[in-house]
Amino acid sequence: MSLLDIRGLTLSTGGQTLVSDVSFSIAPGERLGLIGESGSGKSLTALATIGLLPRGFRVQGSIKLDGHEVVGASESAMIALRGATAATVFQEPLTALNPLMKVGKQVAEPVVRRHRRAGETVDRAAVAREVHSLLERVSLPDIDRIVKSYPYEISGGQRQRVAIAMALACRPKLLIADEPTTALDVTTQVEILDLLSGLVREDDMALLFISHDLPVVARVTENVVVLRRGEVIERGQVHAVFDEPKHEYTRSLVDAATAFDKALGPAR
Amino acid sequence: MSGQVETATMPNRRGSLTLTVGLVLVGLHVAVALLTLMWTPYDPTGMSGGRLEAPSLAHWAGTDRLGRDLFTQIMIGSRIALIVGFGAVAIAATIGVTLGVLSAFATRYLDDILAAAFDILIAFPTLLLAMLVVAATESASLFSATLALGIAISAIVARLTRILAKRILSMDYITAARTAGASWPSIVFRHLLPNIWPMLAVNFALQFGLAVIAEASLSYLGLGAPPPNASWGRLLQEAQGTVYTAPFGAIAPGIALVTLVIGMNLLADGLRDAGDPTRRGRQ
Amino acid sequence: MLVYIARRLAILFFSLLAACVVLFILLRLLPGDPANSLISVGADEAQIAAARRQVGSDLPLAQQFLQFITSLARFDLGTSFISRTPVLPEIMDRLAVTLPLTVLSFLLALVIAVPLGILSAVKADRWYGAAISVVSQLGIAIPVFWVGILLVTLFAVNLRLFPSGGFPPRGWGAPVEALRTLFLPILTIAIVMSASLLRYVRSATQDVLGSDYLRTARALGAGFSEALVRHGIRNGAVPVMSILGIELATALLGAVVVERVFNLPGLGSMLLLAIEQRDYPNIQGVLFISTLLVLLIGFLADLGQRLVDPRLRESRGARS
Amino acid sequence: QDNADPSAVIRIGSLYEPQNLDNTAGAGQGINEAFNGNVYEGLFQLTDDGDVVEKLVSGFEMSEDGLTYTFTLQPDVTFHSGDPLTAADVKHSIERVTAETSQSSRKRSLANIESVEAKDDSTVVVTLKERSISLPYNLTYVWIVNDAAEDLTSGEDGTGPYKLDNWRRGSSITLSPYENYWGEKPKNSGVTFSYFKEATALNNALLTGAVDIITSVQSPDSLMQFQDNPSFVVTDGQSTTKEVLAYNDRVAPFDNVKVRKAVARAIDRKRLLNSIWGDYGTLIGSFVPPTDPWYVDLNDVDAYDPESAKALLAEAGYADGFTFTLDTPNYDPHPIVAQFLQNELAKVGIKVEINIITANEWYTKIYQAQDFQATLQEHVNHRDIVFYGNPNFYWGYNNPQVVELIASAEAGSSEAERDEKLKEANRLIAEDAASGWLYLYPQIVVSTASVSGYPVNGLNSQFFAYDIVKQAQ
Amino acid sequence: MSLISLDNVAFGYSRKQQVLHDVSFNLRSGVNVGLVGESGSGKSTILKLLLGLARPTGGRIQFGDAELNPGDRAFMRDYRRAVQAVFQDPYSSLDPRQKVQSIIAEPLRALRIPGSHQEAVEKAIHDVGLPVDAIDRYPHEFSGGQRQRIAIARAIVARPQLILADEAVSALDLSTRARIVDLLKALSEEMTILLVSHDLAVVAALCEEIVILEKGKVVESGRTADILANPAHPYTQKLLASVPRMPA
Ligand SMILES: Nc1ncnc2c1ncn2[C@@H]1O[C@H](COP(=O)(O)OP(=O)(O)OP(=O)(O)O)[C@@H](O)[C@H]1O
Ligand SMILES: Nc1ncnc2c1ncn2[C@@H]1O[C@H](COP(=O)(O)OP(=O)(O)OP(=O)(O)O)[C@@H](O)[C@H]1O
Ligand SMILES: [Mg+2]
Ligand SMILES: [Mg+2]
Ligand code: NI
Repeated sequence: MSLLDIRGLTLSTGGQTLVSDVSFSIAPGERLGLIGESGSGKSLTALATIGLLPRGFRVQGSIKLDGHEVVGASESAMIALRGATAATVFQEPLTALNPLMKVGKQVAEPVVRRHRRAGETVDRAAVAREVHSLLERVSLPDIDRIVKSYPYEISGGQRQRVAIAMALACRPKLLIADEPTTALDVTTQVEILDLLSGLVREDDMALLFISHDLPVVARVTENVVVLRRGEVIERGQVHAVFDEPKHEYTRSLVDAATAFDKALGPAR
Repeated sequence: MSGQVETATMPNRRGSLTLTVGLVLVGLHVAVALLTLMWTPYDPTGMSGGRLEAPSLAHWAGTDRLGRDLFTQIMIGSRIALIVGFGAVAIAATIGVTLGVLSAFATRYLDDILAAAFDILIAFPTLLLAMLVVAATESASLFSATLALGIAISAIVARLTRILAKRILSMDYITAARTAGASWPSIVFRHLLPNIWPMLAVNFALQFGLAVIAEASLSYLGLGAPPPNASWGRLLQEAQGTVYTAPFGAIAPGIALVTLVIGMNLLADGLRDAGDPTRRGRQ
Repeated sequence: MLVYIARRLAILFFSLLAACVVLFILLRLLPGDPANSLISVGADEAQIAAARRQVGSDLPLAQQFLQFITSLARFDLGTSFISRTPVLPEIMDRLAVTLPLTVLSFLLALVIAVPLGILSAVKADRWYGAAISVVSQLGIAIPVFWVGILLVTLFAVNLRLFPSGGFPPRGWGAPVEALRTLFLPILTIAIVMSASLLRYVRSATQDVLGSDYLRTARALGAGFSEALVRHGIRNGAVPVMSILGIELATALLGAVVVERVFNLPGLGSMLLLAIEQRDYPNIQGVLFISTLLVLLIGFLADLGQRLVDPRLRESRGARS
Repeated sequence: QDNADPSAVIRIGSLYEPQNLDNTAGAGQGINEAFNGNVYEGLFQLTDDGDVVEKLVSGFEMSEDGLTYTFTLQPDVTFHSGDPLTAADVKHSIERVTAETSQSSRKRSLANIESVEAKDDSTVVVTLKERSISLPYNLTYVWIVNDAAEDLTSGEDGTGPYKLDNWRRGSSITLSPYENYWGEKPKNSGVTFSYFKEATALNNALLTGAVDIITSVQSPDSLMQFQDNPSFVVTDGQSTTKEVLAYNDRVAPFDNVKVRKAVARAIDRKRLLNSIWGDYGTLIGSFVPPTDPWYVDLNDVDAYDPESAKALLAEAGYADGFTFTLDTPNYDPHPIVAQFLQNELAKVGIKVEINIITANEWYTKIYQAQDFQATLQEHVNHRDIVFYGNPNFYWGYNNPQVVELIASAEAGSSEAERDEKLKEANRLIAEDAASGWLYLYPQIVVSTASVSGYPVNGLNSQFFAYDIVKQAQ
Repeated sequence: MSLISLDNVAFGYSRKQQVLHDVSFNLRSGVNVGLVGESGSGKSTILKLLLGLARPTGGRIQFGDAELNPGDRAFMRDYRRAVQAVFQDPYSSLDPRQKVQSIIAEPLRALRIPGSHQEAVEKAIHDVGLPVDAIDRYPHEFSGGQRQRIAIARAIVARPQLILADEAVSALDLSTRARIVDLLKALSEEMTILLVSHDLAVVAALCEEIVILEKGKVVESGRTADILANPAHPYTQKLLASVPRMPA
């Protein structure tokens, strides 16, 4: 049985259809890349998956998360699914963190919640230790300072890694990562991508990876779905799609990526 | 980082309803005010009825102690309210926006002084200001009440302008304009003012309402427009003494006042929602 | 932070002094003469001259100014021309009415506005959410004195639940009675103030509701109200706090009118009377103290904001 | 009465808070209301009916030539501080009023006192420069204060039945009985004067039982609530407050008696009075109210007659009317009266420009600088026709005959002679239409039905509280 | 010929925090330069100095024969005509309340450049590959990539000698990015570009020379091809190794 199963998802608002008839599924442990140009509906699809679309959206079709129907589900049912089944890293690292709460406290929040849900009591020291190790896993330097910092006091890349750490704190079965590395410089990006790949392998976590950066997607996922203007135009194995793109739009993406690649000279 | 494509402005149904209601209310007052320039049901100072007659077909809102028609006076009150409101806001806008922008551009030293001046002026009772202005202009008049309110409000406007302007001045497009060689006046008039305008306009509407209410309060304390100007505040104040025997004297001007102030606020909200090219339909 | 506080206080103090000087000059521009309050119809030349001598309005302006400045420097607000009592103790007496009046109405306004504002933002699509915001529009449009008169008519005259005004002769020596007389005035200011406050709370809440961090918290499993409480309150408080200073100032000044309606012996009625009588020491004293209070409140609101929002602590200097 | 409660504290609502507690330091009319007869007493007292009776004197003698008065003081009188009343205190008290710095409104009428001597502890001799038939009356305004008292602006030391308990500025004055009072003890256990700025608030206080009595009602409309209500008593007494349209008789056009008479005839005073006071108030046609001994009804002198007003105007050379500025104090009822006048005078071609000024400005602009054409003012004093005998007074009325009559009236040998002269002066002033006398205010006191014994006329703003009783509930 | 040269330029926003240390490099006419370095290394700060928005605290910036002097009005007018900029953030660098026409025409207006502004604007908008009717719309009606192109159009409309482009393409998706790089390449026939980026691939595609910045210091500079082939400094090596590559 698949962990996430989206069938005929159509999203519309104010008379505009922004996502139409999108279907795909993710099996436990599977890594799926969702690519497409800006505004093609990638983030909306992710939001629909966890039932957090902005007000005023109409949802048609079906989304099954770990066997539970999300479309039309009650808020309390969704709360049980969010975090534990699917955790999300949002696109905008600048605003995704509460500007008035120290980083350590924010990361601790999902940690504490997970333990509480599991019926365990945890002391503060244990939580602090766990927060520390989470931040270590996302390769943050100088963790003792960062824990005590407010989001505005750390760099964009660091903020993005904090957001990832928060999602990981939930130990979800499915991690939805919406362009998690765009704010990072290439050196840090490599570390994060390696981390994500590692987690999927070790913890058997499934991954929905959203990006428009083809080389990045190629590095962490095995399958891709290509979106354009809210519609799926192509899907398949990463290598197959990138080697032999069928749709013209996909081809233009691949060509551009290859051209940049070439300019850099041979890989080393 | 990835770009988002913003959706085009969506017609906002609630916005257009606010706009319509606001337009109707304000329009009604403006129309009545204009009408009184040419025609009123009765001579406003003429004693056309008995003392404190209750509303009737002949006198829709009743009569006052001198037997003058209240409805006529309320109509003329529209004129005064609009003059006070628009006048005060115009004065406040001129002084406040100028000082606010100046302060935003100023060196830190001057800026501190101006900011402190705004704070003090805000802390200063409008009432005393009104007294001082009335004194400086020889006698209590519509003009001096308007001027006093204008000055009082200008501090609030200046403070708001300063904050908004600072935010805009830190945007890249201001830097872009500077590096393109644009002069300061051009930055102020082409970039700064158009961008703070919508926020200011909404605040102006709020201040318009406050000015009309403040004029009423000043009249209540005997500092507003002098008779025979039938300001709503004065009507309310006069009606207060007869609130048990002739409550109608207080109700009609009250309704007039409330409708104008609400209308103005709705109008401003609606205009902002409808007219601002950058405003997204908010869910 | 300490440097900031010191700087702000210094600016505040010097600007207040400057304001006093300006005020002194402006007051002398008022037509009329404080001596007039001492004479009555029938007074002869000698009496008028004596009255002028008593209030010092026969002195050259420069000399009056010098006196004023030297006593101000000693934080001596002088003696009333008319009642011949020292200004400061009388102000303190009056503050015993005005301060509780403003502070309590302010608190009541918060108690009304905060939950309703949040509710109307969260439930904007329900009828009661919309109704709250419509009613708040109405609240903004009604003059304070009108609300006061309405409440008196209803609660004092018709229902006889509360006194229609006045303050017990024994003052706070009769605490229950004093509180009872303050109830309607407090309610009056609170109603009007909560209307505008509600709008700020509402829009601050709307901003929080649209924020990404709230979404993040929910995406990681927090319930809606839990997320709103944990992340919304501080964030929503910042913009609301920035207008609290102005609101409190308005309340203090609005007290002038309300004190008149409810016949309270507060700072506002002292000011009104002093203006009427051209009792300059009293006018200057009241304004000095009320301005000081308002500025201090604004300053505290600013500090509070900085305390809540670490980002503001970073920014340099006195920019608000 | 039957079951009067001697432990009751009477709560009195008033609009006139004193500015300080000394009637020689510009305290205003409010201090007379609260303190005259209650806290301070004079050698004589003006009763509520207008009679002058002995108070702190047990008897007096006037010399043949009327220039020397010898007063014998009541024995056993003590001040609230405990000091006994002596002749020295009386001398001090009179000299306080006539002193150069005194702001007493009666300073002028006591100006012809040559000297005050304490013959012994209980005998005072007052020597006059000229005869003054009204000396006992004038002495009713002189408070007898302890010559040892230091602070009389915020404290007191009088001989009255009450002593000052507490003055909460802007709110109330509380008086409590003085245990060692020399005369009859008060019938209640104290009084509180509560002060209001707004007539409506005052009425509400009575309605809601926060006060027992209100000393003056400012508009007839608030009376409706009390009139037909058995729990309240409304009394309509004699007032001395006159609403006056004062012209500047020195300047054109009001230096012309025809113009003044025309204006008087153009105003329908009856209708004005009805607009302001409904069925209350009196038209007197002159400056002299019925409570002054020299009152004459002069309503017919320039009765309402717009046609003859127009004719008079034409005679005076103003056939097309004229425009004048009416300086109007900003408080009730002047603005509304001004609007009425504006409307009435427009009918005979006179245009009125209303200029609102504050009470304070009125003194500077009108009273002192005399820089005005016409103004409105309420004149509250008892027996104040003397103002027309002073050509330098703000309204500038100067009729030598009147000046002479008023000056010699005091020197008359009897009150009857004085009253004759003043009646004659009154008539002359009215014929000259020296000012426009619009109406006499009513003096309306309202109380709850359970209190009684209060003064209803409020002459000279006094409000004797000691006889007020409240029925036990 | 050297257009602009930086000699030992140092800069700090405050005394305590020195952002740039002894930065030196040359911009020659016709040779595009890429300025590369991790976030916070001082790239935008260098542009700020070059735009005359701040003065260096040490060293000098030479424009032709004269030293860059933001206080000298006459000099700055000539300088502004020669140098234009594209800013990092496509959202905040366009005035939301002006039509595109007016935004692009701003340098023409401000620099009082004679001739038909309308024509010049239309040509510029055409050059950056946007439809001509775009000039009647407002910035918010465009996507990030389109906005970035509007910003580029504003920079080129006055035909400057040098364009300072701060991360002009990082906000764009790959295919758009490629289009803009092509556009800039075409433009560099006429103008010289100083491109700030952390994206080595873009720099490689567009710039002949590269300057690599680490913590406010120039660690390596030279011909792009050489450095990419043989990175000498360890930081450069690490940077290169981290670039994600397409699967073979
Ligand atoms: N709250 C909303 N209301 C209306 N339209 C929206 C809303 N949010 C997004 N959209 C529109 O939906 C479309 C898809 O948006 P989405 O955020 O899913 O794009 P994306 O594929 O994530 O793009 P990017 O790569 O830029 O993040 C866009 O055209 C966007 O403008
Ligand atoms: N206005 C400023 N005041 C103080 N410090 C600043 C200011 N602007 C930038 N800095 C600091 O100067 C350093 C260099 O910043 P700069 O913006 O030049 O970096 P950058 O190389 O452009 O980075 P990015 O790639 O993230 O844009 C950083 O440490 C930054 O925090
Ligand atoms: Mg997205
Ligand atoms: Mg940068
Ligand atoms: Ni105000």
